[in-house]
Amino acid sequence: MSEQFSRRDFLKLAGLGAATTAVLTGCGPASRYVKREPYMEMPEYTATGQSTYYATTCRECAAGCGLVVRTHQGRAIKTEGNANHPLNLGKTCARGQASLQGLYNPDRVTDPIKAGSPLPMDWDAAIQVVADALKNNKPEEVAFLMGMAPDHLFDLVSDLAKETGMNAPIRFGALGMFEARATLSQAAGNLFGEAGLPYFDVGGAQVVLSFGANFLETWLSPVSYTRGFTGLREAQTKQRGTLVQFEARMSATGGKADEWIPLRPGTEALVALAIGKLAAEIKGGAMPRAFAGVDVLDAASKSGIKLETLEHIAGMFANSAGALAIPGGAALGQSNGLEVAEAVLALNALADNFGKPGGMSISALAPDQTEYHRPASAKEMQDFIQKMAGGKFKVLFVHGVNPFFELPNSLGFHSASKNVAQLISFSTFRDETAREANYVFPDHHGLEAWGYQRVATGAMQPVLSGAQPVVSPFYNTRATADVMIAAAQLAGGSFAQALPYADEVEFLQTKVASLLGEADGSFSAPNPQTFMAYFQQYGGWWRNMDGRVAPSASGALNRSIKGDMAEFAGEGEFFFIPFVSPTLAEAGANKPWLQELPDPTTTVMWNTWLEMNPETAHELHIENDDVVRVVSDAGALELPVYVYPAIRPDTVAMPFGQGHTAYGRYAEGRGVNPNDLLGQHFNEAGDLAFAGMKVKIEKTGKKRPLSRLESIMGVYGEGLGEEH
Amino acid sequence: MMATLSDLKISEVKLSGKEAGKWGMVIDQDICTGCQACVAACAMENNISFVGEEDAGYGRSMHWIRIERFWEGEYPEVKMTPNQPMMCQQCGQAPCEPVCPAFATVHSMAEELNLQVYNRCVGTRYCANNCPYQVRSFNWRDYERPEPLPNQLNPDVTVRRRGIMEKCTFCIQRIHRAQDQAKAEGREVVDGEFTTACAQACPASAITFGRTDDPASLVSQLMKRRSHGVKHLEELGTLPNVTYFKGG
Amino acid sequence: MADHKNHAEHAEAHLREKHLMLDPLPRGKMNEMVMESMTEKPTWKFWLVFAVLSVITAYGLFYSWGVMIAEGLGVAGVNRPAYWGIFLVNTVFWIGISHAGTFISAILRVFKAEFRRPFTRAAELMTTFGLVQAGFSIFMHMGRVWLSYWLMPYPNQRMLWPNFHSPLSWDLLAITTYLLSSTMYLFLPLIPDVAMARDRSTGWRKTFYKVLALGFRGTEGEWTHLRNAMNIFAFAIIPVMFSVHTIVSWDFAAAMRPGWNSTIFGPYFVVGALHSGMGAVIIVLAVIRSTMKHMKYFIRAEHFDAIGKLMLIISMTWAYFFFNDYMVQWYGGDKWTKQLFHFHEAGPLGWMWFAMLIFNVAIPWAILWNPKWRSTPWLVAVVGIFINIGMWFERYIIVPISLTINRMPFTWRLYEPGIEIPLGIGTLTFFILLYMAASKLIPLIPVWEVQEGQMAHELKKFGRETVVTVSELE
Amino acid sequence: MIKTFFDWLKQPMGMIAVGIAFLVLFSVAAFGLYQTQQAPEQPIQFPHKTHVAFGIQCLYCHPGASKGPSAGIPTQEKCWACHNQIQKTQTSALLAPLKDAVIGNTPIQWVPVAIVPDFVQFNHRAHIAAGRNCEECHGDLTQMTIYENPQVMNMGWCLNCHVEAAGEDQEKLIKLSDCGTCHY
Repeated sequence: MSEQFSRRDFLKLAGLGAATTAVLTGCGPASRYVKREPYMEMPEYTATGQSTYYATTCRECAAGCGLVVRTHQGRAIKTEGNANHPLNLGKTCARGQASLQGLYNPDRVTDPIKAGSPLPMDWDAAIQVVADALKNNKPEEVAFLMGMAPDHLFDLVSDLAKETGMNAPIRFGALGMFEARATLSQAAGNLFGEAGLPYFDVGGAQVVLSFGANFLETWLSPVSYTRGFTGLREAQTKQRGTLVQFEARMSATGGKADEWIPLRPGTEALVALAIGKLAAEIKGGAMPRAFAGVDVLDAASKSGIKLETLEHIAGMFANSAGALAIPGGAALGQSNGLEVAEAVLALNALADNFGKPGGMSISALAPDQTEYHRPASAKEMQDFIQKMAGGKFKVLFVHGVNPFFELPNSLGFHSASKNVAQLISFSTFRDETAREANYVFPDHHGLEAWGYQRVATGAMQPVLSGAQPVVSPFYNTRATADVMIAAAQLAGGSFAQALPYADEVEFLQTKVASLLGEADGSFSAPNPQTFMAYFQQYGGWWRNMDGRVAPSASGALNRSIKGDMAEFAGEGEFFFIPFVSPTLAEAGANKPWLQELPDPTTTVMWNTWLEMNPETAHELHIENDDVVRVVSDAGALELPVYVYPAIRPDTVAMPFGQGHTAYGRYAEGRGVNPNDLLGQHFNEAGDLAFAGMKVKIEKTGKKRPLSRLESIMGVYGEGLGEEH
Repeated sequence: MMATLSDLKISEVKLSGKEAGKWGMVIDQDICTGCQACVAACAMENNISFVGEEDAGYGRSMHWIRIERFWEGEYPEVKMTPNQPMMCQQCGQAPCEPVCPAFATVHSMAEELNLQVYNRCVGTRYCANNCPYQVRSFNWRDYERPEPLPNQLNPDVTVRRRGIMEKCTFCIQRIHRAQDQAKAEGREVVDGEFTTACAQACPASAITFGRTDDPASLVSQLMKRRSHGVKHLEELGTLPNVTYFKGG
Repeated sequence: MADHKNHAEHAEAHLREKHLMLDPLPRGKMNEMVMESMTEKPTWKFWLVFAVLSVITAYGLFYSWGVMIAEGLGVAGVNRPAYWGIFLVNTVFWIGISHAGTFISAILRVFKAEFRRPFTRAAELMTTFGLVQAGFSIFMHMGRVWLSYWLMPYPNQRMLWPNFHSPLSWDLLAITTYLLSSTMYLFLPLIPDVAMARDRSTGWRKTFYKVLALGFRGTEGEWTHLRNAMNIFAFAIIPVMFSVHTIVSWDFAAAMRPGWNSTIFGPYFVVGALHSGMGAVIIVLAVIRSTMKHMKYFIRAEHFDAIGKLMLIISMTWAYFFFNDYMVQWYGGDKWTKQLFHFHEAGPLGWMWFAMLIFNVAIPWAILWNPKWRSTPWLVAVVGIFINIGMWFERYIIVPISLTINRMPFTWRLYEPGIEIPLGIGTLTFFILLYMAASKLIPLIPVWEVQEGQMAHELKKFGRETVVTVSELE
Repeated sequence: MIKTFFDWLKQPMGMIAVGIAFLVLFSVAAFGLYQTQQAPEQPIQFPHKTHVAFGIQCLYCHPGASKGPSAGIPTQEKCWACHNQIQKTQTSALLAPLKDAVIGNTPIQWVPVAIVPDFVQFNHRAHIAAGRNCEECHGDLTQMTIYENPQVMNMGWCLNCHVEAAGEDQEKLIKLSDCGTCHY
């Protein structure tokens, strides 16, 4: 008996001993030490434990801010603004900060892929596919769809198209669609005879009337415009400037306005003309033709703005030495968007601020640019899609844009893409386009890539922003420019002639070298190689001169501008305003930290919401987090409600940025995409009338708590108990 | 020979909180647009974890800086109050410090900041309760950063794990880097030579950071030029080092 | 005459039936009874309850804690701003429970309240076991419990000490002191009883009691020493007891928070602790009286009556302190405190605030004033249950609900408990388990104390009146 | 059963068994403890003393120490620059791993041992700037083959030196004993 005990006892002890050993050696050499691999050869400008900084261009949106990226032993650690870059002067927005989460995103495309094949392709085969696609199809059967940024790849493909008769590349982006860039430039063309992107010097102004322009969020060049806003407010020598925002739903920009005027959607043109008329009366002299036709009382009653308010604003506008009016955002995305833009630009003509500090001008063209290339309008995209649907394209290359997500469903890109024999995506991420494509030949992430980019607006000078890799490519990706050059060489003939370069860098050097010896440059160099080196080092090249053009004011006021109200499509009782999420924008949803940034106005994170006036919600018996069904004539969506105190009772609004069905673990299946509600309605300039819809709201009885940073109790007093 | 605690003779005068402080921040709420660039910059610089939808909505987000906004009035006279970035106010007499039983939340005599010594933290969360500004965030879990996201981690900042309190440090790693660089070059740190991640990113330049004990520095100039600066909850005697300018 | 005599006899019989002290049994018999209550073979019911509680404890306390250590506190419901949740509620609650033991046995002993004699042990056990649960609760609450030894002052190469400014450091020291001293105070009066048990048992029990009895044989010298030690401890432990809960209250009162920063918190917490503690004692007495053999002899209605009176007084005192605290803070006029008070009463958990007042004040006052109801064990036990729920609510209102409201309205958020619930239930079941085990291992009735009391009490006749006399023993 | 076990423990055999059990426990624990103190295995048995004896300065191979936080491990290029010209490199078995690594263009997986945990922000440059010599912390490399820490690099060791370095200078003491100097 006792022997048995002892044996069992010993076994137990031995077990205990083994456990002790395991625990103790858990802190042993194996776990305490890590392996460290030295460089086999120390790269240039690298020293152990020290950071290296590279200047490049931010590719998160098309604005083209200059970045300086801190790298440490071959890893990118932090992005900062390039303090010398004329566009952003060392500042960045949240998206620029989070671009590293794109670079090191866990859901990137790691290798070239052929749809349906489990194994990755090799790059030689991939280039062969591209070469075959170029060579084996008629030139007009090959199309290239690109992102909004007018960059080196656009030039390269344009060159290729010019030489071979291929379709000229078409650029599109949801941001451009929601900014209504085509409307802006066409209005400028109509009024001043030359299409161009207007530049508004907010910083120098005294009174700024913004008709829906969300210039502090995503509009055109938010970092630059935010700097302008600082100038408006933090007046060093002059008075603190005033911002008046006309919009039906308070945007983050509206939240900063001194006066927020919630006008009835669709009456922006009317209101702008009425203010023009009142201001012209105050200024005296002949009534300009542009404003003559408007009935101020009618405008006040239709827009829901008190006459006194209009008079007071007109007074401010007329009496200010630095009056400025900005058209933008949802105001332009209506059936009468072009009129709105013209009416508002006419206000600037009345203020006679063209080309003056605090006034309006036409943006400087980039150094090597002869005319303004605007991205395609929705109407042009519709034509493009019709061609696709009609089988006109055998090959469609897609780069820098995610049309399956960014284009409204109703335009039919999805079904039209079925009629394209070969859809080739160059997407860096596993987005919707990459999922639908026949081939994905992943481009480098922007921080791994060479390039340059024209700054379309926001800087005073003409700027060509330079990009260079800050880290070596993390995955088996290849620059699309390199792929195209190699494929063109392989295809031979006119293709090879069009792109006679060894690689992307040589192409860049050739292009950039054309600036060598130009006057007023930010730097000069004795030879192309040095020039290229400086170009990368400084993060671009710009002229040390004000490149903005003052339009002629003469014609602007003498055109009659119709002041019709916008027409709205759909049966519903609510105006519908989709707006671009200031933190996510069109491509931020896959970056976890951008998802976790609270929206500036609602503080919601990780989701989409429908903004609704408290009164309306009360009438409909809807509470926060109640899921409602929003029905338009183009589709329906279900999403939770955010009871938002600063929106008209007859209006609902919703951010664009979520609702991905692919695009990685952080984006997929999260929220909804307001594009699904948008129908084929355009304004006269061909931009989508995205705010020209009416929707119905139906209750579903479901609840989906929104994740918000703010406290509903503390901010809205909800849940604290009855009145206190 | 091991030194003992009594060897550390730090004079009593130095121990008491000074009014002026050393590092300070000035925030102009009138021009803060609430764009969240500072929040993103802070997260990128300081290796802050993201926590996901559920935890973020349950008051567990790890933001070291948050932008508060309230509403005044009702539609149509509704106004959004000026955006108010809240981060650790680096109090001269911080309520968080005396309550930590482990000296994990401790005052830096050298930099006159509130330090959070991550590895000393045992997670009682008393400091966070006692912080009147509610700017401390606790690592409720080991929040996941799937590969290759960890590649962007800043080597100058400790990566925190579960059970540890953390908060804004005024980018002390940048302070040290600048001091080290200046020392190596045999000079003093120059005002504006470096700044915090939030101030560096801020597109509106609403955040300014620098030495408040140097009358020539930009922050001191701003505080002097605009006398209506507010220090939050100053009445509690916390001697905060962040000054806010509310309106025009 | 006969009538008178009859009447007197009747009165005497009545007194004897009513008062344990006047109803002596032979020593041997009484020892036998206590031994039997302890050593009787547990019924299947006992084992069933024991098994169920063990499973709940294993899951609720140990497994859940393991999960929480491995996953982090995210599995609990704590958030910003309610950084402390049910963990601290339970800590304060259990420390409160532990107070009754010392109160009964030390204060009543010092003041020579004779009714205390049969249940000092039961109360002291509660102190020790309650403190164990409090310890569990506070260690659970720590984010990195594996480093909790850093809170202990010990010389180390880092030249670091714990921060003696922090109320949590005082708390740790106070609780440790209280746990050690209350355990010793539990042990001292236990010695004669285990010595008795040693002499009356065989086998492993004998070995067990032999170790515990420390060779006590009941000589005059031993008794003198023991009495001296007990006297010193009884006096010394009273300030310790008061200080412990005062210090616990300082965790809150020293914090710069609306609703917490109150000077009255010290005595308010002590009274609150006694309130829940007495409630818990009465529940325990009712349970052991009805489940254990021979206990009806030792624990009688008179004891419920006596404790009932105490409970009534404590309830009144608690109400006084509550009102005091509320009023002083309300008149302070701080806007956040006002907001907080409004939230207490009208917020989503406002019912809890009203329930607290009903359970802690209304119910005890309604029932305990009546001597008849006060002498009904089950009824007093039910009041005890209400008081304990009410006092738990009180701590819940002070910790997570008060934490909801702070000076930064942007961060206000409700607290929803998560894994705290199994953990809290685990501490409760573990407490019961320890008690059940103790009831089978050590004499729950301090026999020597009862016998001593019975020796001292005598019924004497002065003329026709029967009078109870108590002789001074020491 | 329990009783018999206890009884058995009292007998000599039982006592011996208890003794052995304790011995086993202790030795296992000691072995575990010993394990934690073992130097890790290095890919190359690098003889520091040989290199120092040739008069090579520390900073030649570890130049990071004077420039920044990390001293660094020399690149293979740097090793090869000398070793390429040494006949023995081609023949010695001990040097085979170096040759293989350079020819195969694979990094040598060194295991650094003079390390501080992640939560300590150590900077070599500041220490060198303060006039410390390498051997004050790293020991006499003329006597070492594979590097071993001459002492435990813990906080007490750091702080001891910091306090001594400060001496009577209050400012310096405050800076050098500040938690934020190393922990952030």
